[in-house]
Order: sequence, then C-alpha cells, then structure tokens
Amino acid sequence: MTHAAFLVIAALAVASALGLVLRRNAIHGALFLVVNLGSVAALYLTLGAEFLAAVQVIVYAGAIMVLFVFAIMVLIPGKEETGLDPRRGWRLLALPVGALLALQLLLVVRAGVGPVAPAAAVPGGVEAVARLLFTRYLLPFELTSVLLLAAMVGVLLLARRRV
Amino acid sequence: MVAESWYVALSAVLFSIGVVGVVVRRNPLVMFMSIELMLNAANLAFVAFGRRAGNADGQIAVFFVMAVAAAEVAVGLAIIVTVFRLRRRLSVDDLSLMRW
Amino acid sequence: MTPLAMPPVAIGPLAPVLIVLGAAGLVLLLDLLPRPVGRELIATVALAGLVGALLATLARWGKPGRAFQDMLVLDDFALFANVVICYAAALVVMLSIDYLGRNGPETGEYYALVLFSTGGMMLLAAAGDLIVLFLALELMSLSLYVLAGLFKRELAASEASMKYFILGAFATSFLLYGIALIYGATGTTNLDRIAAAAAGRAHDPLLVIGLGLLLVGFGFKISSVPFHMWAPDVYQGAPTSVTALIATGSKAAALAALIRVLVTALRGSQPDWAVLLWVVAAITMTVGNVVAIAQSNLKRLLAYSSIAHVGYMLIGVVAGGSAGPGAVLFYLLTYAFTTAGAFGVLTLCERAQAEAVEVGDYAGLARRHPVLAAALGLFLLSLVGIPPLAGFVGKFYLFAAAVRAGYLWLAVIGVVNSALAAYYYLRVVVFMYMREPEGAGARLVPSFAGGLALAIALIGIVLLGVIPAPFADLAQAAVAPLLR
Amino acid sequence: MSTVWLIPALPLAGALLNIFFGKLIGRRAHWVAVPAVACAFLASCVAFARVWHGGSFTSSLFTWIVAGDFEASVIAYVDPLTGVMLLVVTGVGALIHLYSAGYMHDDAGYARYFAYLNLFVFSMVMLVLAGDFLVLYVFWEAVGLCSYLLIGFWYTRPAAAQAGKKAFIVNRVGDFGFGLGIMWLWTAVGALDYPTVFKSVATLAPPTATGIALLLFMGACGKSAQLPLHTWLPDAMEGPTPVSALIHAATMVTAGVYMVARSHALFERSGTALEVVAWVGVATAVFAATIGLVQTDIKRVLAYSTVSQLGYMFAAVGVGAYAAGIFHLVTHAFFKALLFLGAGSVIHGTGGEQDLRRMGGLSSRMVTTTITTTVGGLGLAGVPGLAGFFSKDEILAAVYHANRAMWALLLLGAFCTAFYTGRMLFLAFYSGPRMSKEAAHHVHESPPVMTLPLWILALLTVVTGVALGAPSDAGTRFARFLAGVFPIHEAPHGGSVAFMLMVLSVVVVAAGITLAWFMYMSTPVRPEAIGRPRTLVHAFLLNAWYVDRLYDAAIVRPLLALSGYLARAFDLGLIDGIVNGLGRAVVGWAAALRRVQTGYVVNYALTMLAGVVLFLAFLLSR
Repeated sequence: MTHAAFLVIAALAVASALGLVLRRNAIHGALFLVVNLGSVAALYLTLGAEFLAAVQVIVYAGAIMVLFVFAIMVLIPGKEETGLDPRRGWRLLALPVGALLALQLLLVVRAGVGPVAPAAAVPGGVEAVARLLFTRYLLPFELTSVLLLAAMVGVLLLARRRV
Repeated sequence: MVAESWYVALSAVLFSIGVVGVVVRRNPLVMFMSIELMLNAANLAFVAFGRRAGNADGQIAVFFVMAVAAAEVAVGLAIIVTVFRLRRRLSVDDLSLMRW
Repeated sequence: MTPLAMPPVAIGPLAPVLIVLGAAGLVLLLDLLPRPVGRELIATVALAGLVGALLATLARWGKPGRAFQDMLVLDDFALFANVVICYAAALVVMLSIDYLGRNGPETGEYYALVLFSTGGMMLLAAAGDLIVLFLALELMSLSLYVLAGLFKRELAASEASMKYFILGAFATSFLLYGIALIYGATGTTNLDRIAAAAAGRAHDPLLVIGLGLLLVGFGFKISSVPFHMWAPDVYQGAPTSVTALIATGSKAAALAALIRVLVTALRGSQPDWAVLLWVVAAITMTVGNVVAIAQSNLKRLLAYSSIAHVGYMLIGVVAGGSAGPGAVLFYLLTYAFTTAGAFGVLTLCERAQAEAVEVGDYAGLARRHPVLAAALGLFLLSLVGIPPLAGFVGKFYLFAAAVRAGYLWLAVIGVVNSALAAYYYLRVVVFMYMREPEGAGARLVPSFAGGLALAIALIGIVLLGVIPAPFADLAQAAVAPLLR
Repeated sequence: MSTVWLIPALPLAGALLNIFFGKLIGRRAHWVAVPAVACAFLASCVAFARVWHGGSFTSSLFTWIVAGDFEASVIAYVDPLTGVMLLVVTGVGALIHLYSAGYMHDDAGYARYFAYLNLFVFSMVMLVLAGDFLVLYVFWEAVGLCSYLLIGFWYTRPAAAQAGKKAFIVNRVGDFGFGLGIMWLWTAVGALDYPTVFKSVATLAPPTATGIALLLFMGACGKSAQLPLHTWLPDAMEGPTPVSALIHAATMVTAGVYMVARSHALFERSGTALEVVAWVGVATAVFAATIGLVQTDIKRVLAYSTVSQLGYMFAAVGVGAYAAGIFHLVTHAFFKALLFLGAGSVIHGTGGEQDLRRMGGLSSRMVTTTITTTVGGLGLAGVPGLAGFFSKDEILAAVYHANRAMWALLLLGAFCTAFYTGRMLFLAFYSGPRMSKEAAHHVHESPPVMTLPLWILALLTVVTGVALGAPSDAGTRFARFLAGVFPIHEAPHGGSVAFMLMVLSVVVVAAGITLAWFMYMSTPVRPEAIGRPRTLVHAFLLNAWYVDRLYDAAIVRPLLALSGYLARAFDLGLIDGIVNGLGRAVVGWAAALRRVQTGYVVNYALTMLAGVVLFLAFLLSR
C-alpha cells in the first residue's frame, strides 16, 4: 500500500467530514457521512481488517445511514437551520477550541505513536475475529444482544402512538 | 506500509471535526451524525493501534462499537422524533425550557 | 480449522445480573400477554428480580468472582456497589408504582428499561475490561435516555431526554476515544493487563491523554464540573422516579467503575489524576452548593446538591489508599438511601393536577402531613450532615481519609462547603415547618409501596448514622481486592 | 462477654418499641417498659457483683466511628460508685415503672409516657456508666430532655408547658457553664476520659482547676436545683407524680452530686471549689427547708424538701465526706421516692387532690398508704433507726468537724425538715377530714400494683440505714465499700463527740415533730388560716424568698428589654447587616453562577469541550 493511496483516501475522509459539519443541508450532510464511512472502510482494508471493512459498509453505511436519511426526509423536508442564530458567537467559539483539541491530539500522536516494528501480521479475516468474539469476548458479545434488546424496547416505548 | 501514526493522526483530525460539528450545528440530526463521526474516528484509531499491537482486540472493539452505534442511532432517532412531534421544529435551541 | 474452544461459562458471578435481566425479560413477556395484567403485578416481578439480585449479590460476598477471562470481576468491591445499585433500583421501583399510575403511561416497558439499566449499572461496577465497561455504560445510559423522556407528551420531559441523549453520546464518544488511546498505549483493554503494561510508563502521552478522556466520560456520568450542566435540566425534566435512579444508581455505578479503573489499571498515573481530581472535586462541590442556593425548584435543588455530593465523593477518590475508596463506597451507600428517600418524598406529593416540585408547595407541610415532613426533614438533615444521621458519618470518613492522606485543604474546602450547604437544605425545612402555604400547597398521595420505600430509606439513614462501624468495615474490606 | 451493655440497651429497646409501636401496643405498654427496666436491674446486679470487692473495669458499649487510629466509642466505666448508682437508678426505676402502670392507667398518652420513662432510664444509666466527660455531657443533656418532656407531659395544661419551658431555660444556664467547663478541661488536659483526667489533674494549676471545677459545678447547680438555679424544680411538679418521684427526687436531680463526687480529684485540687460546693449546699439546705415549712401543696412540700436534701448531699461532698454524701443520695432516693409515690397514691385515691388543706383523715381510708408514707416521712425527718437518720447523721458529723457554722445551719435545717415532714403527715393523714362529704366518699386505697412498690421502698427505708449506715471506727460499711473510689473520710468516728452529736440531732428532730404535733394535731386544723400570709416572715417564706420575683425583676425583664433594644439597634442594623451582607454575597454569586446554566445545548457542549481541552492541557503539561 503506498502512501499516495493513503493520502488520497485520507483527504477524502477529511473533506467529507468537513462537508458534514459545514453544509447547511442535512441530506447533504448524511451523504457526506456515507462517503466518510466508505473511505474509512477503505482504510480498514489497507490496515488488513477485511471483515471490519465489510461490516462498515453493510451495517454502517448501509443500515444506519439509511435510517438517518429516512429520519431526515420525514422530519425536515428540505430546509433547516435557517434564520438568525442568536448564539452564533458561542457556536463559532467551537472552531478555535476544536482546533486546540486537534492540536493536542496530534501532538500526542507525534510523541506517542512512534514507529514500532510491526509484529506478525494481524489476522483480519472473519475467522480470526470470530474466534476471539466467541471465546474471550463472549460476555461482551452476549451483552450486545441485551443492549440491542433494550434499545428496541426503548424505541418502542417512545415511538408508539398509544399513550 | 503507511505507519500507524498517520492513521491515528487522521483519526484525531476526524474526531476533532466531529467535536466541532456537535457544537456548531443546531439540527439535532446533524449533531448526532457528528457524534457518529467521532465514534468512527475512534474506530479507525482502534484498528490502527490493533495493527501496531499485533492483536485483533482492536478490531473486536470496533465491532462492538458498531453494535453500540446501531443501538444508539435507534434510540436517538426515536427521541428526536418524539421531540419533533411535540414542537414541529427541529433545533436544539428550542430546548431551553429548563435553565438556571 | 481448529475447533472453537468455547470458554467455560461461569454462571455464578453472573447470577445477580442474570436475575435482573431475566426479570426484565419476564416483565416484557407479561406486558405482551393478550389480556393486560395489572401494573402492580409487573412492578412486583421487577421488584422480586431486584431483591433476588440483591440476595444473590450478598450470597457471593467474599467469594472470588472472576469470569469470562477477566471480563467480569465480581469481587467484593463490585458486590458492594451492586448492593447500593440494587437497593436504589428497588426503591425506585417501589416509588414508581403509584407515581406512574398518576402521571404517565401504565406500561411494562418502563420496568423493563429500569431493569435493563440496572443490569448495565451492575455490570459497569464489575467490568474487568474497558470494552465491557463501555457496553455496560451504554446499556445503562440508553435505557436512561429513554426513561427520562417517558412522559413524552410533556415538553420538559422530551427536552430532558434530548439534552441527556445528545450530551451523553457526546461524552461517551470522548470516553471511547480515551479507551482507544489506552489500547494504543498498552495493546490491551483488560484492566489488569493495562496495569502491567503501563508499569513504568506513566508518562506515555497516549496513556495520559487516554486517562484524561476517560475522566471526561466518567465526569459526565457522575456529573462533575465542568461536565455537570446536563444534570439540573435532566433531573428537573425527567419523571421524578427516573431522576432518583439517575441520581443514585447511575452515579454509584459510574463512580465504582471510575475508582476501579483509576486504582487498578491507571494506578501508575496516580500523581496525574489525583491532582486533576483535586481541582475538580473542589470546584464541583463549590459550584454545586453555591448554585443550589439560588434554586426554588426542589428537583433542581437536589440536582445541584447531588453535584456537590459528587464533589465530596471525589475527595475520597483523590485521597486514595484503602481509606479513600472505602469511604466513597460507604458514602455511596448513605447517599443512595438519602437521595432516593428525598426524591421519594417528592413522588408522593402532588398539587392540583401537577407534581409538587416548588419549594413553596412544601410550605406548611409539617402541619398537613407531619410524618412526611419529618421524613423529608430527616433526609435533608442527613444531606447536610447532621449527626447522628448517615450523611454525617459518610462525610466524616471522606474528610478523615483526605486528612490522613495529606489533603488537609481539600478537607477544609469540604467542611466549608458542608456548612454552606446547610443554608439551602434548611431553607426547605423552614418552609415545611414555619411557613404558611400560598394556596393549597402540596398534598400527600397515599401509596403503600411508596411509604414502605420511605420507611426503608429512613431506617437506613438512621442505622448507618448510629451504627456505621460494621458497614464501614465492610466497605473498607471491599476495597482490598482492588489494591492487590 | 460483658453484660454491661444490657443495662442501657434494655430500656432503650423498650423506649423504641413504645415510640414506634405505641399505637399497636396501647394499653399494654407496661408489659414492655416494666420488664425492660426490671431486667436492666438484674443486669446491674451482675455488674455490681463484679465490683463487689472494689476495683473497676471498663466495657466498650458501642463503637461509633473508627477511622484509622481515631475512634469514637462509648466506653462504660464501672467501679463501686457506678455500681451503687446503677442499682439505685434501675431498682427505684423499676419500682416506679411498676407503680406507674397503676397510676397512669387511664391516661391517653399511656405508651408515650412509658416510652419517655424508659428513655429516661436509658439516659440516666448512660450518664452513670459514662467513662468520659463527653458522654457524660451528652447524657446529661439527654436526661434533661426526658425531664422536660415529662414535666410537660400534659402539654395541654398551660402550667405544665410553662414549667417545662422554665426547667429548660434554667438548666440551659447551668449546662452552658458545664459545657464550657468540659471544653476548658479538654484544652487543659487534652483528654476527657476519667482515668486520664483524674490522673493529670495533679498537674493543673490550682486556679485553672478552680475555674474548671466551678464551671462544672454550675452545671450541677442547674441539674440538682441548688441556689441560685433551684427555681425550676418546684414547678416541675406539674409532671405526673411518678415522674416527680423518679426524676425529680430519686435519680436525675442527684446527677450533680454524682458528678461532683466522681470528679472529686479535680475539686480537691482546687480546694476553693470544694468550699463553694459546701457553702452552696448548706445555704440551699436551710433556704429550701424554710420554704418547705409553709407550703400547702403536698408535692411542693416534697419538692422543696428535695432541694433541701440535695443541699445536704452537696454539703457532705463539699467537706470531703463523699461516701456520706452518696449514702444520703441512696437513702434519699428510697424515702423520697416513697414519699412521692405515697403522695401520688393520696392524689390518686382522692381524685386529684394535692392541697393539704383539703385532706386529712386519710389514715382510716388508706391504711397501706398511710403506714408506708409515714415510714418515709420519719425516714426523711431523721427518726433514729431509719435510713435518713444514719445518713443525715453521718453528714452532720462530717460537717461538724469541718466547719461549726455550717453544722449549726444544717442542724437548723434538720429541725425544719422534721417540722414540715410532721406537718405534712399530720395534715394529710391524721388530722380530722376537711374534704367535702362527696369527695371523702370516693377516697379509696390504691391497687396492689401501686402499693407493692410502696411496701418495698418502706422496707428499704427501714433496713438500709441499719444494714449499711451504722457508724463504726472504720467508717460505715457503705463508706468501706466505696473506699476504692473515695478515701475513707478522715474525721474521727465514734467517741463521745459523735454520740453527743447524735443525741443533739435526735433532740432537734423530736422538737420539730413535736412542734408540728402541737400546731396541726392537738388543736383542730383551721384550713383557712393555712397558706395565708400572717406575718411578713410568713409571706416571705410562702413566696419562696421572692426568688422567682427577684429573677423576674432583676434578670428576665431587663433581659427582655435589652434584647428588644438590641434587636432594634443592632440586629436590624449591624449584625443583620453583616450576616445578610455575607449571605447576600453568596446568594449573589449563586444568582450569577446559575445564569451560566443557559439551558442551551450549545453552551453545555462548549463547556464540556473547554473542560476536555483544559484537562488535556493540564495532563500534557505535567
């Protein structure tokens, strides 16, 4: 994998992330997020995590984002965030503070993530992940099912028209 | 091979953009998508660090984060819909009934 | 392809959580029956689940409880926290029965979500791995986000739910990034292995920043300054019974998990986090107490008060050693009794067509309902820290731990704050005993389960105040497994 | 395993049961309360047996807070003195509980009454068991609380409520000094537990010891109703009569004597303080006895008599005859409880009559009450052979050797005592009936549950003196028993002087009783003449030396006026200004800080983000 490819994908990811944050239109934002998720999936591939790349595309970019787009279509037909923003000053304050955060994190990355001699290639296939998932990570795996059940119950409670 | 630090740097940038997005936007849906962006950045860091550490635990973590994100999206959208049903508007700045 | 060696599934350490989650499933099934069953039955099932979990927890005392390859560490520390959590959740269920019937939907899902959230809290306190910790935190939080918006016809409730959710998810993302950085620094998410890998590398920037981001996430859950701002709004807007659960159970679980992470995995960074938390503790208790003075809504007042109490508890975390965390555990127990009781009184009062939450509603309560007023008075006095009630002893242990660890000034700030706090708590007492209400004022809605819950809480604060030693000893002993 | 903890635990449990389940228990409250105290008495006997041969032991009753090397716990200290006090408190207490079951059985607040009474026994036992001054102070206040609760038991009566308030305020004055004394003691010695304190008083400068001792004695004056803080006790008779017997005669009011005797090392270190104690005691003894001469309310006669007898005890303690003082405490507990219970029986039997002028001729209708009360009266008067004779004689002898003036005054007091006791007995029981036909018809003897305690106390009044108080060269048997606590009093015993003193006191007693006989027995009583001030002296005595009026004019009114003035001048201006200014500053901060909480998510998120950046900046800078 060459650096050039990485840089291209990274640029795409950053651009789409900025698009999400800066574009007024929520639908556009959702599409930017899909692009971002896709480029991150590509990065997973470059890191040797094929299984995650697939899940990212199927679950995240596929299922979750469809839900988002659906909600946006239902709730705001077209326009949003128009009108004067009385708290514009506060909002814009986020930019310098956010930049500061980015700076701090990048500093840490520079200082902390030195070049470590790569160990044996990490198995990223379905089998390797599954093996861990059903042995060491059995408890969290089961916990996930409870989490999803709880979320489902919660959504039912909120979304139901009755009561 | 691209060093992990590049990936982590990218993840830091994406994370910060997500953070800014949560603060600057008024539409809860977009704020929520920005939060997804933050989670996504964390995932990227997990995978990159996983390769550096030479184990698959990072990838497992990402798997769980995705499951959590799915649950979070479901609940979050339901809450947003509930608010919308009551107010017919969608801006977090409307939510200042309770303060001080 | 090598065959998959399934790890032995240890039911024992998981039993308390399984009982709670099982009860949640049972509640859901009951709710699905074609012929609707009474909400009392559903509540009873939920209560039985919590009591069962409490007993199962107590039965495991003293038994080592590592399971699932150290994913779950049900040691005495977790057990103690679980007792607090189960107790708080059980009180909430008892208080909910009539409160919900009066104010909101009669639904089994409410109890299911309370149980799910309780299960999450219990796992959070027992998590031996950051991944489990994250999942448990989410299980707890997602349920609470929904519960906060239970009264979905009310603007306040939906607003509370939305604020809680957005800010909560925001904070959780920081926590997750912190986990990622710690994983990056140590190559593992297991607490013990993090400790081993971090030994001698306390100044690894990744580790330090990971620690900082973890503190952000936990700071939100325990509502410490500057991550506290959601708390007053959510406490005010959420149904009172849910507020009680957020204020007691979720706080106890998050604090327990925080202590476990700091004391086991990040023990090497103690100089860093101790100083940081010193400042946070001082600011948190001061802000909580000062702003509480200006409040007239009781739920909001108790919210700020609970922020202040987190400040006190952080004193114990800062003090460290075995005395500090032990004092925090003991304080959590007294705090759960007291706070659940105080919110419990609020659930039992109402005024015409509305909940009674303004201080003014409680004017003259002593004349109308002397027992109820006395109960609220005692809870408030315990929150002030008047001996011989539980609150005093709890504060005493915290401050004593701080003094012995050399944090004299932090203890002084704590004492000054407790004196400051007396002002707003006693103001409520003055209203109840010395003011005449304008208009009708709050009146009592009789509820057997609610009354029983209050009685238990009252007995608790008196018992813990008068004979604290055995419980404090248990709390001290419970910390031992963390310090190995 | 020590059983000492049972002694306080049983009455406490009884009190809690009756407080929380009073409605459920109702009329059966005595089935909880009486056995609780009776069993506490048995447990006291066990503790007593352990110190029978002298010596002392400690027993940890309750550990409250342990934090590191700091330990807040309640430790019982038991020595022969404690043992004696325990037996008196629980023994007399048990009898009075039993009596109460009869006396109070129609009262609406039956369970509440027994709850308070049990609570009192608990507090009093703890006061006696206390091993340090802090616990002593806590239960000093607790017995006071029980006393106010029981004085004001019939709180719907204005007089009862007023009396409760008075007791509270007067005691507050004394307790203020007591608390101050304990604080001073703590700063001076650095500890509060008895062994350490009494070991280190020798190192105190005498002026310091005097100061501390006098402050402590101030508390004793309040609790034991000594001059000038005696005024609350006569008013306290508004409470139920068994309460007067238990709290305001036999036990609580003797706490001051106990405290001074317990801290005798401190008082001796001062010397001056001891002298003050003696003089206050003597003055009170004579003063109260003179007032007792003219009272018409049977309970008030007994109340002033109690004040007077407490004066005797302080006089004894003040001259260093601790054992004699404590012995008088014990015998007084028996005969004064007996007298109060007898008076209660009279009140019970006559349907609530307390005025001596409307009694008379009860001897034929209430035989048991008459016999037992007469025994009690003779004991109080100091008729030879009875307990009061031995204990009072012991005191007189000790005082004689210390100071002749004191002795003369106490002898005068003894004469008064004999007179008013005789007067009371004659007026109530023996002279011709003066009540209306109707009332006389209803007079009846009390039920056995009330007369049994009377018999037992009468028996104790008869035997205690002979058994324990007979003087000998080596001191009384009682004094020898307490020798481990108090050194045997130095004064010479036996011999012709002692015999002469004894004869003299017998003569005085006989004179007093005889005078009473002539005034109230030999001639028909004219009730309208009694209680009417005939001479200035008489009026002076009837008004209790005008002390209450003096306090009212000299203290209460000026204080009210002053506080009113201060409230106008300072409180509203200066003090309020300072307090409110401070408060306003905080409230202002509160108002400003709450504005930070704008309700807008953007501000919350921004604050969190700022927090994150600050956290990371701090951590990175280290």
